[in-house]
Amino acid sequence: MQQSQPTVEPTARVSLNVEELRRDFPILTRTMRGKPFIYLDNGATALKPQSVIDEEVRYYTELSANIHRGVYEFSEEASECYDRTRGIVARFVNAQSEREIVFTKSATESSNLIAYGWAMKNIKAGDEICISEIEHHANFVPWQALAERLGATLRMIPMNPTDASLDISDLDRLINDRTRLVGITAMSNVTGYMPPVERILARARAVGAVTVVDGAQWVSHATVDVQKLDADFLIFSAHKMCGPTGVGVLYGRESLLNEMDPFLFGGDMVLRVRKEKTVFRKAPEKFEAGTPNIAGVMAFGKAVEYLQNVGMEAIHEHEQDLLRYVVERASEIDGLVSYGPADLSTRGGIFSFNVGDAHPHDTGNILDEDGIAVRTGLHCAHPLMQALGIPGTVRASFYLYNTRAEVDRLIESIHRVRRIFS
Amino acid sequence: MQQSQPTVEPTARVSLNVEELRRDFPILTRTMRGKPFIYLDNGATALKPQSVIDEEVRYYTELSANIHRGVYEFSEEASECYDRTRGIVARFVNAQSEREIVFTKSATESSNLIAYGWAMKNIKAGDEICISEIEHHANFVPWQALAERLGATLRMIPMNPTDASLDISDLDRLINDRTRLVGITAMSNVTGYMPPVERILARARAVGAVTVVDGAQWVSHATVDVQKLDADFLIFSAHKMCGPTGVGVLYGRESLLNEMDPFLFGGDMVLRVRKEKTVFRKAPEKFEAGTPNIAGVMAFGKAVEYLQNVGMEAIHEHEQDLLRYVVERASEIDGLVSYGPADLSTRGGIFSFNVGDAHPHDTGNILDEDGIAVRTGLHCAHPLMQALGIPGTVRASFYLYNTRAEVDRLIESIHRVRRIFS
Amino acid sequence: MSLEEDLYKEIILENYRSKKNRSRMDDADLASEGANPSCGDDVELFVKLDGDRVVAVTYDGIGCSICCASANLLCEAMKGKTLTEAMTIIGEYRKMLLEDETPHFSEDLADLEAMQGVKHYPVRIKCALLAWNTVRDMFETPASGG
Amino acid sequence: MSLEEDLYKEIILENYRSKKNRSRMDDADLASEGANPSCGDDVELFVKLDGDRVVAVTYDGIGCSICCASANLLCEAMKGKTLTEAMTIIGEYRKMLLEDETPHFSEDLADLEAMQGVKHYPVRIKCALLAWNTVRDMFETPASGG
Ligand SMILES: Cc1ncc(COP(=O)(O)O)c(C=O)c1O
Ligand SMILES: Cc1ncc(COP(=O)(O)O)c(C=O)c1O
Repeated sequence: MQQSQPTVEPTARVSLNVEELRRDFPILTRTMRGKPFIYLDNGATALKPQSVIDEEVRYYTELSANIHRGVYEFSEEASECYDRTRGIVARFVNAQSEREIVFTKSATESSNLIAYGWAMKNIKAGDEICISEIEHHANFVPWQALAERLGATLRMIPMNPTDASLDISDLDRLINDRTRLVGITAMSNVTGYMPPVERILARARAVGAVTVVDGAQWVSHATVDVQKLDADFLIFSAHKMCGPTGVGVLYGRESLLNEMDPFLFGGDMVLRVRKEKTVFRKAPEKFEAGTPNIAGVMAFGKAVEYLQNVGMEAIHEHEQDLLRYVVERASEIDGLVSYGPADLSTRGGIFSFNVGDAHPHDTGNILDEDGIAVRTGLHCAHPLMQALGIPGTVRASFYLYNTRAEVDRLIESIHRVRRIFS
Repeated sequence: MQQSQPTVEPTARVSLNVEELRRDFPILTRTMRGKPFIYLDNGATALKPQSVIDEEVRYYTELSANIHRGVYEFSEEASECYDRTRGIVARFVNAQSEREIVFTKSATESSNLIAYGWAMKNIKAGDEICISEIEHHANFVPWQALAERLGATLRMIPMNPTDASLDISDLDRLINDRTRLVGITAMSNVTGYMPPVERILARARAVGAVTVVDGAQWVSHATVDVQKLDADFLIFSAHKMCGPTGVGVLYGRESLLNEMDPFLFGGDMVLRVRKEKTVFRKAPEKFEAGTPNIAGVMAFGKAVEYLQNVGMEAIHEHEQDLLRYVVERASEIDGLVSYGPADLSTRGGIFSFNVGDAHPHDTGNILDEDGIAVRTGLHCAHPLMQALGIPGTVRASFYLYNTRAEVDRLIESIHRVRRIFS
Repeated sequence: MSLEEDLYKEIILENYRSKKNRSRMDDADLASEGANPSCGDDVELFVKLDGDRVVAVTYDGIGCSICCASANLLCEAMKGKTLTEAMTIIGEYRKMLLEDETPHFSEDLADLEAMQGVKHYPVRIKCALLAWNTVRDMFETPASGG
Repeated sequence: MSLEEDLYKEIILENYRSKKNRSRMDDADLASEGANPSCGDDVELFVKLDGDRVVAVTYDGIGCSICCASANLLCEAMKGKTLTEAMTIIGEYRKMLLEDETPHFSEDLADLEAMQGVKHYPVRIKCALLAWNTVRDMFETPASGG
């Protein structure tokens, strides 16, 4: 049962007081399968601090009103809180204006909004769309379906099968004069790998293509500045940032958003509806038809404030520490294969691996028995898995509340997998 | 300050124990503008019982996991709870199968899903779409935009300006051999008027048109049986049924759902993604790309169970009683004009009115000062307002927790409006 | 602070009901529409100019008492002013509502002060500004060379 | 109840690792693919028939130990059976996992009982059924006149 001791120093210098932060997350006191709960599935969704849960409850117990149309106090306050979150999110990613922040239901809806609202109108047969082979389905399938519908060509920046990084040697051919849209993830949800997004965006701008950055993983772990990034669109999800489920964000350049067609039609996105003709509002309202997820958006505001208080720099460093530690400790395990570039500074806090001939599902099942939550399988990234030629991975993904002690428990449990499958 | 006493009996026979039910809604103990809070804006969104709030909290404090992909206990339980709600909703509307229930973010997204997934593929230039003049924008603007995009003709069943009912004398011309889709609200959100949906659906079926019923108002107030209704699609929103914000439903016939194109593309809606081609899953998964509003769907299940326990029949009767009472009492007010058919049995619990030359906004503002929440304005039904030739209404809309005493307070406050605007 | 004292003063209700400036102008030099989608206020403003001087302003449309009263007061206040004077008045009026400043209107514009109470009702401020912002935008546009 | 006793018994791991029936069949009479999108299991089943009798079954694809072990056990169990016998065995197997029934397999099928422990792990049941359901669907379709 004794493993060899890790060679890295027992606690690296990190500025987070993790033990204190952990108290903000009520679920961390639970047990799973009778063991203290270890949550290493942050790539799927993050845990929620009490302040986020409280805000959801506050909406339902103190306001409970629909927004933007009430002449009464609770509706006014709900509207104000909803609108305030837009500003909070705009500042979090350093948007020029809060009018560049559209609330959707998920990162997935955000990419589809771009496909329906911008691409359907601006891409024609023969045009090209360029994405990468390591995209999450949310930034893959919409473009594949759109290319098929419009008769456009879908190109892909290929993956190096050796370390699951992108091979951008052929970028100038892949992104060319016919390219109308470039979609690229800022951080792989399988390996944590962060591609050279600046290089890819620069090439896209050079040919005048519109750019979509998938920040679903990245935004929760990094300091984001959309003005510096200089992408046209950035998509992300609240639930991966300690926020509630059912809220996504589309950041878009204001001018581009205003030029786009509306996506969902209905109430609140119109200025004037006549039987003959409807006049739409400007962005972001134009894209927010119907009653939104009011409680969710309000709680999302608290999540962003929470992350800001902790500090994105500190979170990033903490994850880097955990990543280095898990890679170090995993090296002691025979037959463990992990995925992603060896240069850990190009990666976020994700550790994807397989153990011997244990199928990921089996490994996940055994970890679960030890109270450890990981994700297993294809991680909505079939093309990446195909390129790696594997039936999936076990993914341990870290966040601000994870500890080295939890990594130790993970390693111990992986040894159990080894014993069973030996 | 004394008003004449109402002539109807002080309490009609209703089977709801309203005082007891009110204790389930924590917000009802609040004050607004220093007065006991009276919530008459149920047409916009309903208040939430504690059990619904608790379920949201339970998800975030006890599970907090993403669904359908976890091999660990909390993810399994979250998946199970999410899936269970589908069955709860299916039984609530008496669908043949839970595969006929698609979760969206709102009724508005549901109608747009039909427009993008079914109508874009099946409607051509020269075809006709028939809706009514009293539709909410959610069941109006999508069809108007679609007709324009496809070169189809949008026809409208006209409204009788006298009582805001529909004039179906010309139905056979409006719904004809070229009609491919008929959209009709089952209950107006402005007047509570319930059109003769069966007649309209029968005519639609006779010409082979696909039918969309907007149940956003209706489903929260009536016993719904989609098999008896025999519509192809029914749309509604959780938040108007004591459920959370950010959850909508699309009921659709299973065969029709499976024939439709997907709408949002991304993770979870695919069976297999290859660089060349993607294979989609069947309904409902095909329409639920990305991480859904897990907490919201789970809480929605509790809302439906809550309504079932109270009993939809009893809710309907209670609202009828309040409607009769408010109509009776309002008749004592000089210069009050109300809208909707005189036959109250054709209406749900909605009372829309104006007082003298007070603009609805002014009336709403004065009621707010008295602690009363109503909605004012155009209620996302501009065409109806145009047909009535008015700048909006004040809408008091009732639900299971409202009382005759609250109606009395409303009447008293309307008298104040009269005094100010006299 | 009460509704009757702050919002529904006699002078506001009179301006709300006044039909004096409530009309469309066929020969307007400037015309523009403004709407508050959230409350349904929707007014059209018409301006007749004589060179740099405002000859007449009228409005038409639908709106609450605050919206219509403020539109009527605007029409009265603009009459005979130069564009520069008009913009100064608009600036003063906006400050009164948005910045909690005590207004300095000349005697003939004293009625405008009746709108001061609106600022205690934050959601109504946009009603009181709709016509004013619409006219300001019209005055700014030609000046900027359009 | 423990993982090692219920799921990862020697016999299951042996069947997981066995390559004996893991191959594609070029001259199959029936072939069909089955997938569990939620866990990534994706297997193809091939059947060679001689009239009413199953000559051979093989499988290919990716899946966890439970999925592959159950597929291998299936291939072994089907060999030489008539379609009717095969359907009976499938029925027994499904009952064992879904209805908490003690199975009544004949001696030559006793290995199937190793899968019994899966029912303590509800999410794994679909792994243990994937290959079996795929074959059942193939056997049912020709019978129903297709
Ligand atoms: C890289 C990446 N993109 C997009 C998504 C989609 O996010 P959501 O499911 O919230 O729409 C995810 C989350 O799974 C992701 O990891
Ligand atoms: C009749 C009717 N249809 C549709 C809707 C749209 O519902 P939601 O805003 O939840 O999408 C509403 C709610 O405002 C409604 O009253």
